[in-house]
Amino acid sequence: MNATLPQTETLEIPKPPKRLLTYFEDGGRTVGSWLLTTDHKRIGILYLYSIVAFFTIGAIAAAIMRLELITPAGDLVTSDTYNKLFTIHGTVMVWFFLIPSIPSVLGNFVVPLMLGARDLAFPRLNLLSWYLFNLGGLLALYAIAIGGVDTGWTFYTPYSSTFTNTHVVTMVAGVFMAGFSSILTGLNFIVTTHKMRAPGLTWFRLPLFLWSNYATSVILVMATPVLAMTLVLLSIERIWGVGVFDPQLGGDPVLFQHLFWFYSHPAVYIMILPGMGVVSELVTCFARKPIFGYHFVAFASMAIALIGFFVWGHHMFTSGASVYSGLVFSITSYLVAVPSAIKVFNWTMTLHRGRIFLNTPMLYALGFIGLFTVGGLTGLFLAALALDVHVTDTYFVVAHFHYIMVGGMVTGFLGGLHYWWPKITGRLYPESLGRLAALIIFIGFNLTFFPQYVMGYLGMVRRYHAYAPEFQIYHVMSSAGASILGVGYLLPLIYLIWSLKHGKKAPANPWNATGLEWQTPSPPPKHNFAQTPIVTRPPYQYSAETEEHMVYG
Amino acid sequence: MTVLNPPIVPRKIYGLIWVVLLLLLLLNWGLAQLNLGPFNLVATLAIAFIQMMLMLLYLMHVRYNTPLTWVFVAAGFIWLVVMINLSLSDYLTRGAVAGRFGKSWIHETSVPPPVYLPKP
Amino acid sequence: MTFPILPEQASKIATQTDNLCWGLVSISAAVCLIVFVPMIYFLFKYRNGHPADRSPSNLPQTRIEIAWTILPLLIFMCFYVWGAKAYFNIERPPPGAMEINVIGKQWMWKVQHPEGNREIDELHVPVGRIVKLTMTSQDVIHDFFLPAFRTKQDVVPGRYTTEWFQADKIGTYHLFCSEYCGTSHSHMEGRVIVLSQADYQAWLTEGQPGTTLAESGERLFRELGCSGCHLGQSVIRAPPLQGLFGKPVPLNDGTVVIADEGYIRDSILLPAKQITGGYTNDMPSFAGRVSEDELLELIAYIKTLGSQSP
Amino acid sequence: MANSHEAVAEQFDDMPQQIEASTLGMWTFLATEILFFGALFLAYIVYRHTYAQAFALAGRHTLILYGTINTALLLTSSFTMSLAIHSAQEGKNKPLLGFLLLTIFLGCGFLLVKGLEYHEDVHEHLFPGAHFTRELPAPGQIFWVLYWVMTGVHSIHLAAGIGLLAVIVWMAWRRRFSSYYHNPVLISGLYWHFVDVIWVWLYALLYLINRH
Ligand code: HEA
Ligand code: HEA
Ligand code: HEC
Ligand code: CUA
Ligand SMILES: [Cu+2]
Repeated sequence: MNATLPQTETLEIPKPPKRLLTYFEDGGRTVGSWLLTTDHKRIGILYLYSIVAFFTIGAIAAAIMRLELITPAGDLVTSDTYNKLFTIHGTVMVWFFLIPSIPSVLGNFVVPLMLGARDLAFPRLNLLSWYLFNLGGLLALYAIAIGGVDTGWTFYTPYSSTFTNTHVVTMVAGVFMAGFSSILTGLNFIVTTHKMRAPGLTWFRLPLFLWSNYATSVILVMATPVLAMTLVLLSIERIWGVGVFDPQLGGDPVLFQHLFWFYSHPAVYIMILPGMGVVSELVTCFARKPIFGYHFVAFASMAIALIGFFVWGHHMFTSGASVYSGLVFSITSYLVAVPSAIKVFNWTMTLHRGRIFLNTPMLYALGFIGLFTVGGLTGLFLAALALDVHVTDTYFVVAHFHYIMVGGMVTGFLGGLHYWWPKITGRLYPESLGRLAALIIFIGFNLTFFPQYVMGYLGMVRRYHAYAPEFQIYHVMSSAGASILGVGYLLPLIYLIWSLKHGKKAPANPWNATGLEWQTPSPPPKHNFAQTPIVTRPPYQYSAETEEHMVYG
Repeated sequence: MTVLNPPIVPRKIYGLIWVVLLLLLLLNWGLAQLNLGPFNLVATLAIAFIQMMLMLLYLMHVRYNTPLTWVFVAAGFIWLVVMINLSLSDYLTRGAVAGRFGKSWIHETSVPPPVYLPKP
Repeated sequence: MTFPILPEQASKIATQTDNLCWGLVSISAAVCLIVFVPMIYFLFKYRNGHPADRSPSNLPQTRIEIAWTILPLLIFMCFYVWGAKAYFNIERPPPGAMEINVIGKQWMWKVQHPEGNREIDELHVPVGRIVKLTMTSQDVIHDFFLPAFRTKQDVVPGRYTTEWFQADKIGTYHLFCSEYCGTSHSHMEGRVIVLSQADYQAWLTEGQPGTTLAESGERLFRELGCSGCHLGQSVIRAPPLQGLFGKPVPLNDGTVVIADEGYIRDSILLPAKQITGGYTNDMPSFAGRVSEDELLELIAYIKTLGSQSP
Repeated sequence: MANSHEAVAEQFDDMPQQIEASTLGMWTFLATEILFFGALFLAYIVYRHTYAQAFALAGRHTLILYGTINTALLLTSSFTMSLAIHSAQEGKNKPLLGFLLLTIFLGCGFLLVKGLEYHEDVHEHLFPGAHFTRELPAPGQIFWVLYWVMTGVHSIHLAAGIGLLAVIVWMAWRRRFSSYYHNPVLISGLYWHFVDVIWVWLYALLYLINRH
């Protein structure tokens, strides 16, 4: 981290003409200088700390749940505790880990760099966004600490509004805050992408990560306010006992579901589009080839973001909503799958005639493609109306979304984190450990979640603390897988921290990649570039034909 | 027109818009007192819409603005329309099912939730 | 530990759903082959250090893109239609169903048979008969899930939803509550016991309480004072209820609705909502005065009112 | 020129970029606001569809006089806000200050009238809950829940607008604006007008429909 340490690396890197202070040094190293920073890179790091903390909490909840589910009887924890555990797990993982994971950590760090900008358009808003996020997180933790919430992450009324006596309002306030933070982050990205591109960086020269980040921001900005208002209505109903959803008072509980999913379905695309963007970067870089079908991949991101708003009713096929609206939402669900298909095919075709380096980030990218495809394909099962009737609210759904969110997005996040780690920290991570961890995660993941498809189809209902004995074998497999997966997640945590001190110093462009973020030293100076770069070429000008030198492999 | 010097809308136009807005308000209020059947609803919403458009186009300068602004303004409304329409695809067909097919056994009943508050 | 692979198929709908599932499994497997096999092949062939032809290929890019946009779309539409057709079979019971009422509450299922038999967390039905459930909830949303019949439906407070199945095989099957409903959600389970026709008759007569559902409803009809208005010579003009059920009713505001369970329910709890054409809003609300069980009894009674005078 | 150049924040290259960015930021924010209120509009539409009669009855209890006065106040405040913008564009600081203060004044007037109206609503047992009036059929209460939430959230927005304008007044007082640089005035104007647009709809939905 400290550039004044004796230089021990063996690699030869061209020295920048004049050494600029890195963003670690410029502005000071005090805690205050971090907590009051408006530097997007530092804020990205702050987010990294926050989401690692929240992931740990969510993961501990998952670990206890998996332990409990080893036996059919509910013996490890009480039913109420179990219900609180999956609520904590779902809420924390979705709003406090996965939604901010790639956009707020990696996006914050690399978006201005990729654009050739000095910072985001509204740096102070960016910092405010981080504070709101943490405030929301603290409220959520407070709700957990004073007894938890047992509604599930979906907060369905009338259970959440009238029947439960847990701390729904506190939790909901926390989610509301985090939502506010999301809106501000999305707004910042949208404006930055429109107005802060370096000279020559036209829309169709944008790296695909920026396209997907832009599409994500559109969702953040247009969907989150609806959730915010829905949560306000829920809280009012809970506090004053009068409301618009409670059947006892004349309301329709299904309306809550419409409003909730109007946000939460698009939100699942918040939880995949950034991962897709990262994978587009990784695949091109480690196949040393321009992406196959750049325009199609770029438009696919926008299409997913837009059509993603038309499909929310597929969570409500058996909710008592109209049969005819089921028809509408089923067909739109199939439509939204088309752009995902386009992406998968284009990534695969990019490998054709490439020069493939199987570095850690690439392993994660390949894992992403595989697991996302499986998760996405099972989404098609769920979108088929008749089949959804059978598998909705079973572990089939649980497996579906973990395949996409954990197998896809978390894998994508890890891939991106490894890829940009040298840029972020100025250090290289240990490559062979990296590859090992990627492999362990892949194996552990499949063992954890594939059995859930089968037991879901057999009729294993989700959110069940105790279950019928015939499902046990699958639960045992799943729990075994989770422990492997847990180890897989611990590894990067350890060696990445280790690399901060002991990792080799990273050159400016360890992967010989083409993005603007690699044209500045690692770690970058405070204002990113010594001079504003001028872009003259489309992205991904790799050539597979020439032998190349990369730090590893 | 440049960003630094957006068009200066003459005060006369602002004044005119203000007068029109107040007249529309008066009209809207007046119409609400009359019984025009279903036309009441149409009139009220139409007047509100016109008022909104006047404010958007002139007071908020959308009329003088770049296509990008138009897109952003339109987006909010388009999304709102999507949300309302697709939700109504549920609410409007819940009752229609029974009516159209003349069968009560189809899943949906025309039943919105009842109210349990005792009447006086 | 047992190692079940597929859930039991106990109805035609189950077969239908499984077929759809297998259809999707096959296409998914095909897609995985199409994507993963080339991918792995490329990974080997073009890995760094391995000699291969890496000159930029001149594939017809746009045509390829269009092909792999249109093709999946077509496949998707096939599954959409397949799923939707099957869905309508699941949602529409064929005519001639025997009707049973289900009331969900935290955390049990209460079942009312028309014959008056009541059970908790168990549902006895005869094999081969179409069974239609009319369901409501006393508190939160529940869901009546019958994996062996591949059907489920949310049970929503404040309204009736329906679900039907036709058991092919005698046996005992799982019943799960599959909408999260609080502490003992996972214990809100039960059994569906499919009996032969004869056994079912025996079971019915054995547990017969002496009054059928409609008879209980008739008693309530008198006790609550409904009969005062709706029978013959009352002061208040109220519509006669004979032959009402299932018929279209013209309302005051000009619309016509079908008098189904939901309509009658609303008429009792929320009389001001739909006022029968030609009448005034004189019926008091019985909200808070009748329980969900009693409502279903009243409805059962009103259903039995043919054209003859009660 | 040199003086206003200092106002360019370090992440921007020049003033046009900064102005475009902040204007676009405000429009994006307003788009989210539409959906924020949109959830309420959806609930309103759904329940008016379901409980047409009850909603018509309940709607007749809103106090149309207050509502109409308030609409007039807000429309006028939009006018004065526009005049403030005009003055800012022409670089006339005094009228700018005057119109801003007038706008704030009208906004406060709105809140005052709204307060009186709320007071009377409560007095007439139109606040949802245990003491809700018995004159209305039960779903009428949903109308009134929506009334309170819609107007309440709107009032909060208006109060925020007043705070925003107060900051602008302060900046104008410190002579921070010129005919060259006055973007904050324009942007807060956008917000102010938007809040008025929302009110125009609330007025139509809550006070006017089925009034006769
Ligand atoms: C990141 C998150 C994410 C993503 C991206 C998706 C993507 C999709 N989801 Fe998923 N979903 C969730 C997260 C996600 N989902 C969550 C969290 C839930 C449950 C919430 C809860 O209840 O708690 C859920 C639930 C859910 C349901 C409701 C289930 C139920 O409760 O009954 C449905 C139903 O239609 C569905 C469908 C889909 C579809 C069609 C896609 C599509 O977008 C997938 C598209 C991708 C592909 C299809 C794969 C690649 C395609 C090819 C390789 C093409 C070739 C294919 C052919 C030619 C066949 N999802
Ligand atoms: C968004 C992100 C996200 C992520 C990253 C995860 C990660 C994981 N989830 Fe999560 N999950 C959700 C989102 C997510 N989940 C949501 C939204 C729900 C629905 C909630 C609801 O119903 O309301 C859900 C529900 C859910 C259920 C269903 C509960 C139920 O319905 O009863 C299960 C059960 O297995 C589960 C398991 C896991 C596991 C094993 C992981 C693993 O990836 C976690 C890996 C980490 C560890 C395993 C911990 C660290 C390891 C150790 C400390 C070593 C020791 C471990 C063991 C001995 C097991 N999740
Ligand atoms: C005070 C008199 C009165 C009592 C008591 C009364 N009703 Fe009614 N009922 C009416 C009137 C008047 C109407 C027609 C107006 C309307 O639809 O609300 C009506 C309508 C109905 C309808 C709709 C009939 C149609 O043709 O559409 C049903 C069903 C019904 N009542 C059932 C009941 C039941 C069950 C009870 C007892 C729990 C009951 N009523 C008690 C006066 C009464
Ligand atoms: Cu009842 Cu779950
Ligand atoms: Cu979805």
